[in-house]
Amino acid sequence: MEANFLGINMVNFWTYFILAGGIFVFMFMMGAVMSWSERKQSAVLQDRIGANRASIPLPFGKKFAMWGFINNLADAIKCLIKEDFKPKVYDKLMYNLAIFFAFIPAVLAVAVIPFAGIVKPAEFFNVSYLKWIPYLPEYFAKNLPDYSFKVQVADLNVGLLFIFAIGGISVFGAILAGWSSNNKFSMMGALRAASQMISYEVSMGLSLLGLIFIFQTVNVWDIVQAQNELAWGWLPKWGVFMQPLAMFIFLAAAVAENKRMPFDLPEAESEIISGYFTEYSGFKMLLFMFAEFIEIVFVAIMLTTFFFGGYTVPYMAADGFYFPWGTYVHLSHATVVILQLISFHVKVFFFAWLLQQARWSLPRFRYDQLMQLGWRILLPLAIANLIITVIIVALGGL
Amino acid sequence: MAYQIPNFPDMEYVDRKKRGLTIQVYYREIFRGVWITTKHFFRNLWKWLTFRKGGVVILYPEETRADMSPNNRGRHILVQRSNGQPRCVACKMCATICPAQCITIEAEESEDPKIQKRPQVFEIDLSHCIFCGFCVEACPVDAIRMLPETSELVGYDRFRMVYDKEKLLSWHPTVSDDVVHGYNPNA
Amino acid sequence: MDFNVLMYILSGLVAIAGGLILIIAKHPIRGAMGLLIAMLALAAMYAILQAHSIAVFQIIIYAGAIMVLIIYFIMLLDIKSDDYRRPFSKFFWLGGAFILLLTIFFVLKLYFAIAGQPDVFKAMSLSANPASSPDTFGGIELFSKGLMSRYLFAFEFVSTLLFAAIVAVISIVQLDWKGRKNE
Amino acid sequence: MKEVTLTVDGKKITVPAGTLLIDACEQNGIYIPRFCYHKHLFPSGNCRMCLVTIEKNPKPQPSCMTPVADGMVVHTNTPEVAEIRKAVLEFILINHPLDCPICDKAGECMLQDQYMEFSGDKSRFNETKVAKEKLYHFGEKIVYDAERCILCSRCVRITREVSKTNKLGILERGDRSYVALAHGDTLDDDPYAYCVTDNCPVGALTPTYFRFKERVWYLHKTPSVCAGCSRGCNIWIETKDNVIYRVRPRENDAVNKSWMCDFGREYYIYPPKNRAAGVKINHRAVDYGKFVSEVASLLKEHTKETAFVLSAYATNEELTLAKQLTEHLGIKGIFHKKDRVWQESTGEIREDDILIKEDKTPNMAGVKNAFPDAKDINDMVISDFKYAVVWGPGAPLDKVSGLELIVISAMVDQVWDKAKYNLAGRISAEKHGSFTNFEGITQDFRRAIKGENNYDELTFFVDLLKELGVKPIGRTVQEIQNAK
Repeated sequence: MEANFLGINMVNFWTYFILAGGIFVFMFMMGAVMSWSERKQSAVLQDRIGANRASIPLPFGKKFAMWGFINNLADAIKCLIKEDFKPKVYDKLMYNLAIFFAFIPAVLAVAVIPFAGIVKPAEFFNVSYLKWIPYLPEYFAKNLPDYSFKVQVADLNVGLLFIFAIGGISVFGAILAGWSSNNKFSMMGALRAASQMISYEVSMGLSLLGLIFIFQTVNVWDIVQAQNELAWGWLPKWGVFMQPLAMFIFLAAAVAENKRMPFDLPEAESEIISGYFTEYSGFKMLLFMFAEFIEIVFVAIMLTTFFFGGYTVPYMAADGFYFPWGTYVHLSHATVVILQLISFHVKVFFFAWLLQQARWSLPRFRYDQLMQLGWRILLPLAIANLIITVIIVALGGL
Repeated sequence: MAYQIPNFPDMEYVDRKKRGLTIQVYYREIFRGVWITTKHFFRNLWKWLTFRKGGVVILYPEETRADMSPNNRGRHILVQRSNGQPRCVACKMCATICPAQCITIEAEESEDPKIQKRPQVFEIDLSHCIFCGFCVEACPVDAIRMLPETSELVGYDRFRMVYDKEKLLSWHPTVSDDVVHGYNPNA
Repeated sequence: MDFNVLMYILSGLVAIAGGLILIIAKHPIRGAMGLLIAMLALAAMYAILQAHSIAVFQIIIYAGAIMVLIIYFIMLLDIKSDDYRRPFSKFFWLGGAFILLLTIFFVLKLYFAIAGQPDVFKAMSLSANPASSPDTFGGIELFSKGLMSRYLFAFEFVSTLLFAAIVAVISIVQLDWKGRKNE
Repeated sequence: MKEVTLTVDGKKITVPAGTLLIDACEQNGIYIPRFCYHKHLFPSGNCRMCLVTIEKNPKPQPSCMTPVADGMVVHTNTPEVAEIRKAVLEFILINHPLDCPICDKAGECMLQDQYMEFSGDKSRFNETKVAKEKLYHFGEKIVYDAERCILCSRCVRITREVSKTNKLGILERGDRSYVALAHGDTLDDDPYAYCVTDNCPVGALTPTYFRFKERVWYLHKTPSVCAGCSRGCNIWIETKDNVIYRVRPRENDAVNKSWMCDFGREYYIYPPKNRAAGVKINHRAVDYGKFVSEVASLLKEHTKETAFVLSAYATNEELTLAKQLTEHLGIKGIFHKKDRVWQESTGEIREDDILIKEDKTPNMAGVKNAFPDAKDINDMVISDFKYAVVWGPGAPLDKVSGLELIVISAMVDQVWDKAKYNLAGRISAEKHGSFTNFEGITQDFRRAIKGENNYDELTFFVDLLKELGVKPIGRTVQEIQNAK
């Protein structure tokens, strides 16, 4: 079954093709969920009702509104069919290019994130509750008995640096959009976005350096694996326990990096309308908004992956639970994978919820406060954290 | 440092020059704020899950507020004479005072030489109206009033919001024909 | 023909296209975007050659940091595309001829390099060359070790050079300021 | 002239002997309220609003009836005078109906203004007001409301002194008095009838053309000069949203005092139906730039064969540019014409000894100043010319019909239809400029409304000169006036 086409292993190709497609769809769905929760969660926490008007009419006078979820559908349709306003004088190429620079990095960086552990398809379908699936169990048992893959699109040796690289490119989206729109407000938003993203990327990188020192790797897969180990026999080596300060620095820096409340100065609507995408309308504006929602999910994913053990469940190894007090509970391979997936998603949903909660609770920073926080508080704290970590690691602790 | 303000336990005075690290890194206040909103979130979420209404707001326009003030300034009406003609003498005082400039009046000669002037066109663009009530106060003959209710003002079409003379006259509180000397609220 | 080789050649073509855009584009910001394309294509070439760390640093440092600064400043300067439109220099033909000669030289060199080895594309492919995996060649570990031991002096020396360049630029600019003040 | 010195409110003022006290005070910055007194009418002294105390006089004196005397000591702001004014206003307001909301005068009413300034008291009058005729038509032009009338007799004096028709008079006595015409008479044949509405201190007399049309505080006033005849009366054009609602005389002692004729007002208020529109060649709309370049090349080629017929509606600034153009091209055949001639059928008056002049064009004097060599169009020898630039309406058809015509005009007439090149111009309410009246007085006027035509004659001449490669004297009225 080792079919080759242009030197590509076809089994691997199809595995990662489906995986990448699945993760892409997942990010899109999460974007949609975020745009829904942006409305509905804000309403619920502010004692309001929220979106509930858009609906699909059903017979007998019923309406299918899905707690406002249909609003997203209506939004998408509206944005698709409405007139595409453009500035009178603008740089057409850059104006259109900016959308891709804003949107693609948001979905690209997820490539190095593991969503679950190693999956052996032959073993996976060989459990009692998945026997009902036709054809697949026999197929994998017969053709690929030893095949296994990681639920991760790209297991890069430099995975963490890859995330930073992609984050660095995403600045261009904001800059080009603001510059090409030929609008003072857009320009202001672009300048703010650029300086803010450059500033906070430093703190964000430094906050993660401590983790790299402790886990001795920049491979995301290895970082997640290392977090499943136990310190002193009972505490999972989650980033948040190893580097509690770094977690807070990273949280603030990542939110600022993604231009979200309370650091959404680049699109502060009370000051500069919509910032760098003021001049975009219709579907182009929708893509900017969507990129932003996807970025929330990505911040949640990064938090989960680097500080909260990623997909791992505490005390769970590949064949079951090993509790610190000695109990061992055997689990089948399929159960382990499904538990890992659930673990990952629960964590991601929780942090996405938390970020939305913060977004609707906190007032926007002033621009000088933002810069002060970035350069004078977060950066020294991150450096101090790094130095302490280096000393501890050098002394052989942990 | 933060100081408690007497009698206001929830409020704190922050001296900017003496801010401590806890205040400067904002995290304490952030968690406090998020904690408050989270309390609200879960309380309302529980209400939703138990099929009660979570929000305190009303579902406009299906619901109207029970506690709406009887003095609420809602949609406009034109007061009529006993013969069904508007009391309005087209003096344009309301159009002059209107801050939103939403009143359009065109005058014409009345058949009655005692009245002399009457509106030929009287339109209020309620999509522009800010419901300040200046027009009611400016009117020298009490020809325009505002009803408390507003729910009829909902529409899918902005042209529906332009109320013309017939629409404004569709309410029928006829009052005495004494134009000049004000009005009797009991009439 | 290997897929990797295909992608490698494609990346190379994109890099050349980016470089051409940089030279030809009338508006500086388009030129900068051409440079960015060239940088990204170069990173892709490094990645295909299994030099993952260099690829990532290429993006972080050049595409992510330096290009952002360049575009930031072009944006602030508010240059119209007409500002830099100048007729071709009289040395255009001379330069063109030189570039043409250079191109022919490299193409010929490439041809002779490949002509002797029928398996050159195969040698470049990942499947046929298990020796060049991230753990043994382009990974962060080997990269860091090399940077911190064997190439440390060169690395630090380059940073000194850059520092000297910065000082030179600032002194030039300050001279200019002084001159302007006197005007 | 002999001068006298008197003291008003402790201030020494010197005025010519024979001046009325009210004028003497006003010239020196002390305003005395009045209703019946009008600067250009003979004083009647019936409203008593202008009473002032003069020392050594036992009673307050009406300042509009008192000539100044040497050594006179006058007080106009004592508590006594204030009390007098309050009492007079209260007396006038006893029977005034206070229907200001429906009164067209509200906003510019002397009674309103002076009540707000000098009284402000509440009414103490509890009895029923005297009811009089509310709607009394003085013909088709004027409506009279007897209730509002304060019987100042200004209107009566205007018909007596200005139009000299003696049509109005005050009938009955006491609170029954009212202004009336002779039985069966109307004010329609009085050419100065609207003047009574301008000068009525209250809203008793209102013109039908403006009645209930718009409240006066919405109107935007533009100073202009009447283009109805060569008198050049100074007027205010009052507009709202680009529509002329009202025209009123602007005070100018040298030209029209406070008056103007009704024909002049109607000239502005009822917009002409035969307005020209568009830029056309061979009756087809063309681009303005193309029109200019074609006309320029035509004039350049056929300089000798071209007749240049001037318009007496043209402003002096346009004529300056036209002169520059003809001098540059060397056009010799320059003619002037009367754009509008008196026609008996319209009911318009040919000429009177008050304001109306026989020459119905506003700027014939300006044309003659600018082009002293121009001949009358009736003296034109047709065989000399093949082309003609006809500017303005009213050119005699028999003189120009055989020629190839370039017509620049705001009005459509028979010549317009015969032309090969047409450019629609603007009327005087739509442009800035100046007219010179028959006495040689040059008066500026401002644009009151935006015309429908995008190009006026001034820009056309500027563009034509530019097309011919000449720098025009000026591109705007201001520049041309400064250049002179």
